[in-house]
Amino acid sequence: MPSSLTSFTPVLATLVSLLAVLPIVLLGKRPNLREGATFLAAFIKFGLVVSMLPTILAGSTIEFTVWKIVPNLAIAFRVDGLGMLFGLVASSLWIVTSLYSIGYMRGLKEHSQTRFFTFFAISLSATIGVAFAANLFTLYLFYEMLSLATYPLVTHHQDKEARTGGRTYLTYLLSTSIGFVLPALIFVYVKTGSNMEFSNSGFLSGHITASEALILLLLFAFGFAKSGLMPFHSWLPGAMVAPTPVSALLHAVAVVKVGVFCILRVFTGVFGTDYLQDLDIATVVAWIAAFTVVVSSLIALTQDNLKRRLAFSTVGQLSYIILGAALLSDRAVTGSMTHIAMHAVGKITLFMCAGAIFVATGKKYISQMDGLGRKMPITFAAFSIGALSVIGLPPTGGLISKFYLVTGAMDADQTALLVIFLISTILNAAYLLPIGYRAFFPKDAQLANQPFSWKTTEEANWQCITPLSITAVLAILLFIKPQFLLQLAGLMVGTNG
Amino acid sequence: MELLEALSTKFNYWIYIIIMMIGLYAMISKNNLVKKLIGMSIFQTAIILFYVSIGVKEGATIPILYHDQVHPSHGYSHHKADTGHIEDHHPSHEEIVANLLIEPDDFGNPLPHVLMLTAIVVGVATLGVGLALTQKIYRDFGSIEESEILESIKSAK
Amino acid sequence: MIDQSPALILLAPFLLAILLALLGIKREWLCFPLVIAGLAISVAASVVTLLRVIDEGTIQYFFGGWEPPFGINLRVDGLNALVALAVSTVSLLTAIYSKRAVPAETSDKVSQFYTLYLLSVTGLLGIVLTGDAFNLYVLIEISALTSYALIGMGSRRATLAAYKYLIMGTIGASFYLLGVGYLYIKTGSLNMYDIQEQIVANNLHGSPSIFVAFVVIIVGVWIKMAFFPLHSWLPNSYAYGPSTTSALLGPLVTKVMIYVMIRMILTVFGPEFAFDQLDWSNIIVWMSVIAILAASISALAQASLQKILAFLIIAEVGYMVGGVWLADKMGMIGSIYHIIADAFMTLCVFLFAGIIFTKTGRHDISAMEGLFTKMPLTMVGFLVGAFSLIGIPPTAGFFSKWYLIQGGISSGHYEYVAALLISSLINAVIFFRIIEIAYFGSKPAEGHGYHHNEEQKDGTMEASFSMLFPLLITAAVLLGIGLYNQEVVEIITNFVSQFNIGAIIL
Amino acid sequence: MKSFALITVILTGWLLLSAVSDFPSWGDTESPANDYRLSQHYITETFPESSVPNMVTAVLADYRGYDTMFETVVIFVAGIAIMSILRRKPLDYLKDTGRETRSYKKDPDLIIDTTCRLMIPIIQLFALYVVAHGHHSPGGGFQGGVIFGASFILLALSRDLQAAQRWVPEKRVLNLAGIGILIYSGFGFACMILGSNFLDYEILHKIMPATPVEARSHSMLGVEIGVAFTCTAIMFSIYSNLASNGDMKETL
Repeated sequence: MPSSLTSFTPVLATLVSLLAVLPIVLLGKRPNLREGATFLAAFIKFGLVVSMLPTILAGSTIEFTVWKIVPNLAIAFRVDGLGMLFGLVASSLWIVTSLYSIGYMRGLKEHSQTRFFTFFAISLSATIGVAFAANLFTLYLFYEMLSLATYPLVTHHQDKEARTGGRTYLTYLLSTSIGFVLPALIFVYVKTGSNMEFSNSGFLSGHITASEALILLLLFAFGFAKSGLMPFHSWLPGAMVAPTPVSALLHAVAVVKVGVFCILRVFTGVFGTDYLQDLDIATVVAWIAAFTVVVSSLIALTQDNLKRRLAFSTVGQLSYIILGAALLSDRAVTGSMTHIAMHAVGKITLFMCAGAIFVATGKKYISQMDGLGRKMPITFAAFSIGALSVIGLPPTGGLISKFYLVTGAMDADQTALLVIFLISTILNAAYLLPIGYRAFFPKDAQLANQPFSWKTTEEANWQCITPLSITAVLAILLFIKPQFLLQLAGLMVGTNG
Repeated sequence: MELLEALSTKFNYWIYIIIMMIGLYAMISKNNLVKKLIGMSIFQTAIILFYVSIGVKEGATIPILYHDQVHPSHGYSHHKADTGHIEDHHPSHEEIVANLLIEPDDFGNPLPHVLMLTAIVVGVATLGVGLALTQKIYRDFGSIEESEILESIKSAK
Repeated sequence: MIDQSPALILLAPFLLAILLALLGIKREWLCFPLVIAGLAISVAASVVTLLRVIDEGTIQYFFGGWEPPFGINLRVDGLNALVALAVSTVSLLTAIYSKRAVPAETSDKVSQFYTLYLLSVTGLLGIVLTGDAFNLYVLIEISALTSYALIGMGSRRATLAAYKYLIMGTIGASFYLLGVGYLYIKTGSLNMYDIQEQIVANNLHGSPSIFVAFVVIIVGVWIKMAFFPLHSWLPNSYAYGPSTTSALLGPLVTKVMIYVMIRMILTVFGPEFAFDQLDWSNIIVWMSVIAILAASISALAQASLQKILAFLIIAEVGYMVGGVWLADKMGMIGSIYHIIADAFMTLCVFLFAGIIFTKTGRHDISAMEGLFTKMPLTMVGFLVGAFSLIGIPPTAGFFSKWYLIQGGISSGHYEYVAALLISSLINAVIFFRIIEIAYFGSKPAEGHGYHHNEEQKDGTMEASFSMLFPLLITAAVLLGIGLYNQEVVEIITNFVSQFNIGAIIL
Repeated sequence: MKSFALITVILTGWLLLSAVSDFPSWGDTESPANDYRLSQHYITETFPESSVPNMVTAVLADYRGYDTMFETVVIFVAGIAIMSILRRKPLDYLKDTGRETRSYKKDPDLIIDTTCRLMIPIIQLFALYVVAHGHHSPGGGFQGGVIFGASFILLALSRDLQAAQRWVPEKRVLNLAGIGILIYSGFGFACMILGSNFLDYEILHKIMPATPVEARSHSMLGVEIGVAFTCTAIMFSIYSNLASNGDMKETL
């Protein structure tokens, strides 16, 4: 283990958005100042996370123990490669999403905006808390906090649909976390008697029997239902009733990524890949994930509602990450870690585009979008780039992670799973590419023959367009310069990919 | 034979249990609220009987010292006769205690009596409150038959 | 005065109850300050006592200067110092809440109500502190008699409920008394500690009398704590009584009785007898599993908030009985911690129910429509209580579940773990149903947007300060003893490790 | 319900009977309850320690005085509880109703009236004797108080409630009951103030013309008087509330 520093920075990075709640609530009546507070907090948070990057890249970790809460168990923070990677993604995208949500919320004149930004900030704290958690207990704490803080966001509209969606959302998330994770957590605690601190080689080895390990693994995999592993995925499409910025940040990035992040942590930090390899039980999870990948891609093909199609795409993409982790080969794990970042950037672009389309035209369904590319060229250009990244085609970052995943599958000698990867990539392409294509080249001859001119465009307001352009560019940048991500992931698997 | 002996030497326990069960049966099965309270009283009285019978000692009297133990005028007057202060002398507490001879087996066990004084008081209090509640129930529902009251609650719904 | 602190805990409310009875009839305004004064002294004395216990270990206080077994003593160790503090704090908070509720709900009987209130608290505190088995009975009866009256002052249905409570309560208390008699007949002593010494010295563990005494006492206490299926008196009593009564009795009576059970098992009979020799863990843990599930499901079926809460109390009783009978150190610690945590979380939700009732005059959960905008602070308090009952970190309820589940796993009672988790989920359903109604309104608007809110923004109808303050304090306490649970658990652990229970401790 | 009750009763009875064989025989002087140092101590040491020959009184008012205080409270609670449960209208005991409404329900029966007139003072005198002589003979505060209360009940029975209320109007009842407990606990608090434990009467010799041992004896008399106050008041109160269904006008 390389050196470790003690520093308050990770705590601060977690708390900063929580502290921002106070000014946000107090400034509720003055929207500009309120949003100023949101931005300030977002930038400070990003700054704090970035400030830790050099230390982490140098191979050390940053730790801080807040206080002991249960015998031998503390609320503690520890920043390592994986946490850093996820923290970077979440905090950087928060800035972009903040801008976007201001545009979206004001564009649609939504009600209760103060509440919206308040819980937005709380959710971010929880996300970073999960990223920097040092042990399973702290992880669980922030995981639950995130479930509850996002509930008001999901049900923001407070109508019948939101009520049903919110109910599904909480039912799935709470019942799995209380029903599966909590007992698993306490079981681990009882069996090891340790502080459950994550380590690169895991800490479970030698404390439990093989059958207990399998049960635990499944409890964790299904318990962190935010990862959308089937059959506990249906909250995700249901939660799409939320306003689009919420879907974008939380359901494409924060919430679902927290789910897969937790599973990655369990695989690498709790069990340890070597131990799992010895036990030979990860294949079960791998096949469940593979099943999810294929089925969700097929479902996505049938969806006409754009946000729902993206949601099912997310379910599939998340399972890539789980699948990568379950393959246990170094390269696959690296791939799944980097895929967190790549998919986040790609998917958030797609969601923000969906939102921008809704703000500008009020259209939700793909069938209505024929020829829309001519009216909203920037949006659809960004959409196409995002789609490429999600599919894993150049010149986007998605290619990098996909490459690692596929080669990782070869390393693990899992030819069947390799085939799954390839099939699903084709499916991805099948449900994403036509949208952009038909927007620019509609079948309808009349639409197709309309001459294009910048003057006739009807883009959404600038607050919406800017962020999605930024993320689209980011997706391309990550293709050109993915090294630091790979380096962070490499810290976790022991190779310098 | 053994059973007979047990019955003859331990009859007090049998009696208390039988009485107690009569009370308990009334408390559970009676439909009339006042009868339940009567059952409760029987039930509590049985416990009092049990306690008091614990404290019984063969050949012992009530747990109050004999008068001449506490006022040992005779014993003292002989002793002090030559000084000529027979009439006036009131022996001090210490003197009495010094000469006090108490045979524990002479006196009944005082503790169960004390305890049962409490239990009696509690019984009275509970019975009183129970009767007050019954009166109020009668006032509100016009009946003290449990089934009729439940019926009227149901029909009111 | 420091030496007197254990006695002052219960004598302060006692003395003020009497003064209140004498002075308060004509001067109604005097009642409330007197109640607060008495309970505040009690809380202060409890704090002092707890600190002393942490410092010096077990404290004894001899009434009349007679050492046990001849006289009656208070015997304060880590367990009852904590419980006493919880009891006095809960009653103080409820008293603050009652400032407006009591005159509204029991007009012209204010002074009687408060007299009974203080005496009830005295009884409960006495139960917790005493070291004498018979004295415990007397105090049980005091708290019971006052409860019957406090409940009977409520609505029409409350009288009937109080009657039922009286019959059941008397059976329970009499069983306890009988058990003490059985102990007395074999040991000749009434002091709890002395009884234990006599049992060990005379090797009475195999004696049928001690066995019957144990059964009778435990069953008696079960009746008093409403352990399923002996619970039938509880739901109506708490649902129809005045709201202050529910807020006082709901959190306290059952918890104090669980304390009595633990005290009997650990101090009087000894864990070796109760757990190892009898070996009933399996049966009783299964009983508690059934209790938890049955009560939770019954709670789910109720429409009135007070009734929901009443059934939740029964479920929580199941938690603690099960936790104790896991015969495991962690289970015991969890149960004791849960006594304290549960007192506050039940208080929290009962205070909420009381506030809603005062504001809307209704008990059913549809009364909670749109409360998030109308009473935001009240809802914050309620949320903390609800989260604690569900068991969401970092509230106290999460940690008590944590310890209980830990006990369940380390003693191998997985059925108990499952029951706890299922009941957590049922609680989640119950409370999110309420939260949904409060958030969406009972009939949510069709289609997009719920702009109703914005218009009513200024129309808040927050409860008065005297009602809101205790609610928020309770919520803060829940978070506090959640986050600092280690301090609390340390005291409990010190207490529990004197005894030889089950598995090793971490 | 009946069969359920039967099963419960049989089970409970069987359980209780199962221990009978383990119990000492009737009147066994060697039984643990009678032979243990606790009982022995009360019998042999009561007089030396408190100069009271009646052990029951001494155990009641001194060794277990704390219990007895709460016993008094039980009575007090019962009185208040019954009052608060039954009373419908605003409490009108604040008005001194006795004197004005002194109208008899019916003409008093000559024989009954005269007999009671003769009996009541004697009963009351005897009650006082029972209270005061509780140290030396069977008796004490509870017994005396109940007898005293009974004298008022007899009055109410022989004439009507109003007549008895003239002597003990409700306001006075409550005050008497409260004062009774105040007397009892006053002894306790006085000990506390003087620096000893609650109800440790010995310390009271500082403010009493008595030796420490006598102080115990005198204080016992004091607390018994307190008990008698409460008992008297509450016994009558329970009767009058229950008999008039809580409105204090006519008896049932």
